[in-house]
Amino acid sequence: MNLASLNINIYSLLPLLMVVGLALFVLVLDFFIPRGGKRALGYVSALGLVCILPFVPMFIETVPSYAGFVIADTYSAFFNVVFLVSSAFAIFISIDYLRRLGSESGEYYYIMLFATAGMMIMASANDLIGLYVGLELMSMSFYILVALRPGKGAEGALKYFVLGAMSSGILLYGISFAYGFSGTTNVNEMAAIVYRLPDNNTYLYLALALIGAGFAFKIAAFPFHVWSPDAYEGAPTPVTALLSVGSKAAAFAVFLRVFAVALPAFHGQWSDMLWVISAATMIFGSVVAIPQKNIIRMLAYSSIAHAGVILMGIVVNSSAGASAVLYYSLVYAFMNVGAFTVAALASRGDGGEQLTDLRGLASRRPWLAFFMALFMVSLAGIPPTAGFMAKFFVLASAVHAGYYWLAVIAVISTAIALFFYARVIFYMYMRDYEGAELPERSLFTCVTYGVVLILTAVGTLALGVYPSAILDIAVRAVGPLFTI
Amino acid sequence: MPDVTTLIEVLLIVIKVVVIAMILFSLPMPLTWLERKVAGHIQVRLGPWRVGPHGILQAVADAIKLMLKEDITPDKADKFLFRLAPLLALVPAFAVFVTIPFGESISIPFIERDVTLYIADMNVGILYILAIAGLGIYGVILGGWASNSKYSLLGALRSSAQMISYEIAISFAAIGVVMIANSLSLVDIVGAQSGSILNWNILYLPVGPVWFAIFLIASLAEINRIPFDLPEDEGTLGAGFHTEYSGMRFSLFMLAEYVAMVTVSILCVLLFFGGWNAPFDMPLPIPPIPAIFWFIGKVSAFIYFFMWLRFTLPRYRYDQLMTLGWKVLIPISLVNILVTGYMRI
Amino acid sequence: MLISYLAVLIIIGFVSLLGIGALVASYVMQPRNPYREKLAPWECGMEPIGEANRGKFRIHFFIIAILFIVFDVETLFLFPWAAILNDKSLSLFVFVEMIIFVAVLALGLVYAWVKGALDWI
Amino acid sequence: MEQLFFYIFSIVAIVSAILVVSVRNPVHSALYLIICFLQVAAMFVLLRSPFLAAVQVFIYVGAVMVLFLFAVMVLDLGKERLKDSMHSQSILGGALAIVLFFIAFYLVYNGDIVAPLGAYTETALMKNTEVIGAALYTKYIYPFEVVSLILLVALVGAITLVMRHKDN
Amino acid sequence: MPTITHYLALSLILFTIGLAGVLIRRNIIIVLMSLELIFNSVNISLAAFSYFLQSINGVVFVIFSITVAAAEVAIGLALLVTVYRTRRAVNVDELNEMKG
Repeated sequence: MNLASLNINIYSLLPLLMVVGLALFVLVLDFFIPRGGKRALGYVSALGLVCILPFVPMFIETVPSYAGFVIADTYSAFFNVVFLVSSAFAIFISIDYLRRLGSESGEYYYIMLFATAGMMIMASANDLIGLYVGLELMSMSFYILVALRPGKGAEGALKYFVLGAMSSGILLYGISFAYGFSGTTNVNEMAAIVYRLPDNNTYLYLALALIGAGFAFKIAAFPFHVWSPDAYEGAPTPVTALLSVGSKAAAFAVFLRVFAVALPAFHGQWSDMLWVISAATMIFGSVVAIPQKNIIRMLAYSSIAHAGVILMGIVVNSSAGASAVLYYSLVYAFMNVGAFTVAALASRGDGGEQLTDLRGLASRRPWLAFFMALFMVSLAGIPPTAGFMAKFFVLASAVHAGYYWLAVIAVISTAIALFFYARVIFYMYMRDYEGAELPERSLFTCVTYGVVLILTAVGTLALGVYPSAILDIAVRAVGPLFTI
Repeated sequence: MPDVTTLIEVLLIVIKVVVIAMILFSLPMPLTWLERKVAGHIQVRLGPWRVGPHGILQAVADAIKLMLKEDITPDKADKFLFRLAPLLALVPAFAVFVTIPFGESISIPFIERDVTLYIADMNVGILYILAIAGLGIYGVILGGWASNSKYSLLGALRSSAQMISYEIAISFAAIGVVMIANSLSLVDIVGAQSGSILNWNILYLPVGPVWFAIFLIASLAEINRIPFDLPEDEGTLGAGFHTEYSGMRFSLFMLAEYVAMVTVSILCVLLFFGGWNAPFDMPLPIPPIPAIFWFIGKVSAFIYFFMWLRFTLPRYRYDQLMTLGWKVLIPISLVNILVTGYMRI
Repeated sequence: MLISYLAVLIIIGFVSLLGIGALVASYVMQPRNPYREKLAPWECGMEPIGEANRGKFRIHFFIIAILFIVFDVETLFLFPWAAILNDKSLSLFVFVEMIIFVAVLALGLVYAWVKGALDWI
Repeated sequence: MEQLFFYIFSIVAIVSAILVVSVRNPVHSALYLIICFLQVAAMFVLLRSPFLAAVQVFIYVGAVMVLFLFAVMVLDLGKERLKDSMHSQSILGGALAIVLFFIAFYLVYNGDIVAPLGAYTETALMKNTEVIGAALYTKYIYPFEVVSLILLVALVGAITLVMRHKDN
Repeated sequence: MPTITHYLALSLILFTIGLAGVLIRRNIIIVLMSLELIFNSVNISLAAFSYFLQSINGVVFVIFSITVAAAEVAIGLALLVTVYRTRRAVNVDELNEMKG
């Protein structure tokens, strides 16, 4: 092997290396910080991520590096921004959340950073092996993070672990067939080779089905969603926020990369499969979310429904659909992190984030209720919020590509979903609160949460009102995917 | 149908396997006698004396006694695993000999073939030995667990924790040697040390002696020899994981331990002391000593050394043992790998 | 080349036969008169108390096993590395590569050390 | 000849795998799993990859299963059955697995290698360790370094989880 | 000579047994063992493809897969230990017993 042909290019990995370096720095710093002062690590992590953020768009290399394992194109840069933003938010709200739970630890922060690094590896993975190790880095970090909530965390984590590891096994099995079919694990090489191969090879069918099922597990699509409500409920709420936003976005990033770049030749074969999964997921998520009493579980099912909608963008396999996926991921990061932030703040801290806790929130904490209402409106997909625009772009791409029935199903599921989002608003504004008063927050708590809430709210509104700027970036970002 | 050459090769392998296994199977008899003799002399007493001249038949008497002793299976034991465990300890101890070379090759006059003095030269040689030797732990764990006795279980846990802790250090020492020889095959490793004593890995300064020290300490702990025989610490643990074993099953465990001691001696010689290579070229008037005698001589010296250690050193405490493994040997190994790598690039 | 691995099967088979043979021979020759006390687990001559396999042992053994698994994997990667280190066109490159790998895992060891996972008491 | 060995190893592997999932005692399960892993190692030898076989024995049998047995012994899971509410529809799951098996078996049976073959013939594979090393540390440098992070996370995470209760 | 189909069939059978074990068994430690079975079956498939495609990618992939699986086992069993201990710790009588 000639070393020059490896194309060792440190710049293409720089944002990732910064995140890993930050994680290792926090790990070392943890040795020197006494037990009481662990929150300092949280500030270091969050601010570090914010500082890394501007570097992401600066290092874009269109040529794959590291023997074709890494591609730092605009597409991965877009997702890296999503990951960095959502983990910075998640870490920021963790600081106070962990203090209330009484389980502050340094490990929490740097494992979260490692999870972020795993997502970034996935987004820039140009080889199935790189994809797999990135996915495992992220998943393993999440197994631990979910278990870090005292009490019920470990059980949720164990369930998540068993199903997550099983899905990794299924994905790996699929990858092995993709390798057996094409003789390579590199995405570009696979794309170049598969056009010349017969499309009725049965290894290909197995590869498509198993890889599809593996990814469907990771995005919690029906019927592979069973882990998500338990894991979401068991996890510390900021971890849930990152799990529902970051890990899903990362899974979509690789989903799109593998299916749209490596296997576009077989769009006919995989689009039917994903069509069914997408439709079933949208309906299932919306319907099952309705009877939920726990706000986290409700958001978990809502997240399943959203995954179904995002999946539509992959089914259509066009530049418009893919850019809608990117746009949706960013929007979802803002609105969902915001919703989980309110949920974390409104709960009494003993772990029971019941919907009833929100009763009368409008009279007690008018701003909090306002933010929550905004996020609910956005999640429901009502203009002028970003949630509406995101859904609109996905639907438009589906209609444009001729997937009318899928679009109809999406609209129906959105209508169903309206019910439970509206219920949250109803509880906050129309019901009176009974029971113990929420504990007073320190000014500092208010500031940290306030910053996150204001930023997410501004993001939700801005992306809804001026979608074109970001959408243009998204369209340019998916350019590399559809030019090969 | 396989052709004739293949059949002859298989036949040769079978013969070698039978010879090596039979030698190893009977080796503990002279070794126990020797060990007790050495103990006697170190402690200024006679040692075995009554059965045969200088007690030389003592080992035979012991073997007969063990043969005739009742094999007790405790009624609370997991019978299946309890009976299986001695075999699980025994088989890996013997199986490592597949790739251990005793010399290069000798020509046998009758069949006019060169016969190698090893069963097989594997490409993964040393890794195979470490992997298979690591399986010996199952005899310990399953034997201890199946006995369903508190002493056995605690002994098994201690013993296996000790074994796995030091297995890392052994692997690192083996890696050090592989870095010097650039091959995992033991024949190649010995070949790289040929020439003179200066080529032996023990004299690959400055790292060679450090690797040897790490290997020696770690393998002493791995085979539960003094000063690391804590699992058999009578004072606190009865007889360790084989508390409940008696008779023939007990002897199989002991057999495995003796074979492991021989293996470690052989590995010390192969990895660090030039294998069958002579330390220097003999001056012409004296005929050269055959390689195999050099090998046997070196191995015997190591076996004697281990016995000598046993009756000289006190026993470690368990926490000290773990500290030594994780806080001393492994950090030193990591640094040593960097130094060796720097020397080799 | 596969023939050298056949040897592994042969030696396993032969040694198992030897072991089983020894056990059978001893089984034929030995006396057998079991009674309750003889079949009870050994507990310094006292009546056994409770079930042994229900005992609670220190979680520390488990932590040692976790450390072992991680460092075992590390040594696995060092073997092929050590074997190709003499390739002069690559050696500096792979050496630096391995330094990074080992350093990251050494950090893990330091972590275990600092957190007291290596302290037996 | 090779075919014969393949069938022997396969049958032992399948039987022991079935025993793994069907016996009650986890320690027995672990023993059968060890046997199954050894058969997989034998498969790797048949596939001309002795290095993988050694790794399989070294890591899976020598380390992973030890950890399993330690967990069983430390937690005293030998007799007790730790219930988990997740598996309520086990018959459904089993039926699903069987149906999927037959579909997949049909697909596997009808498949064949269609991709162009590479350069690693049997003679090239003879020096298995060197061939793997040469690929692993050049072409696969990126996943290799990522794996170090995975191991670090596993180490840190596992120790954190296990030691957390010690503090309280 | 066994063909690729032989190896893939073996791999598929082991995979199915592992999958069934994960879905059917209630004992969580056996579920974890079944997961290992799944990963092993995949490794057979990768190594078989690697051999019959005459490429080295699959074999290297197996090394990564084994590594990742080992790390995963460490986490899985650590989670199991945590769950087990929290359940135990809930029971006050046994807490006292542990101190004694």
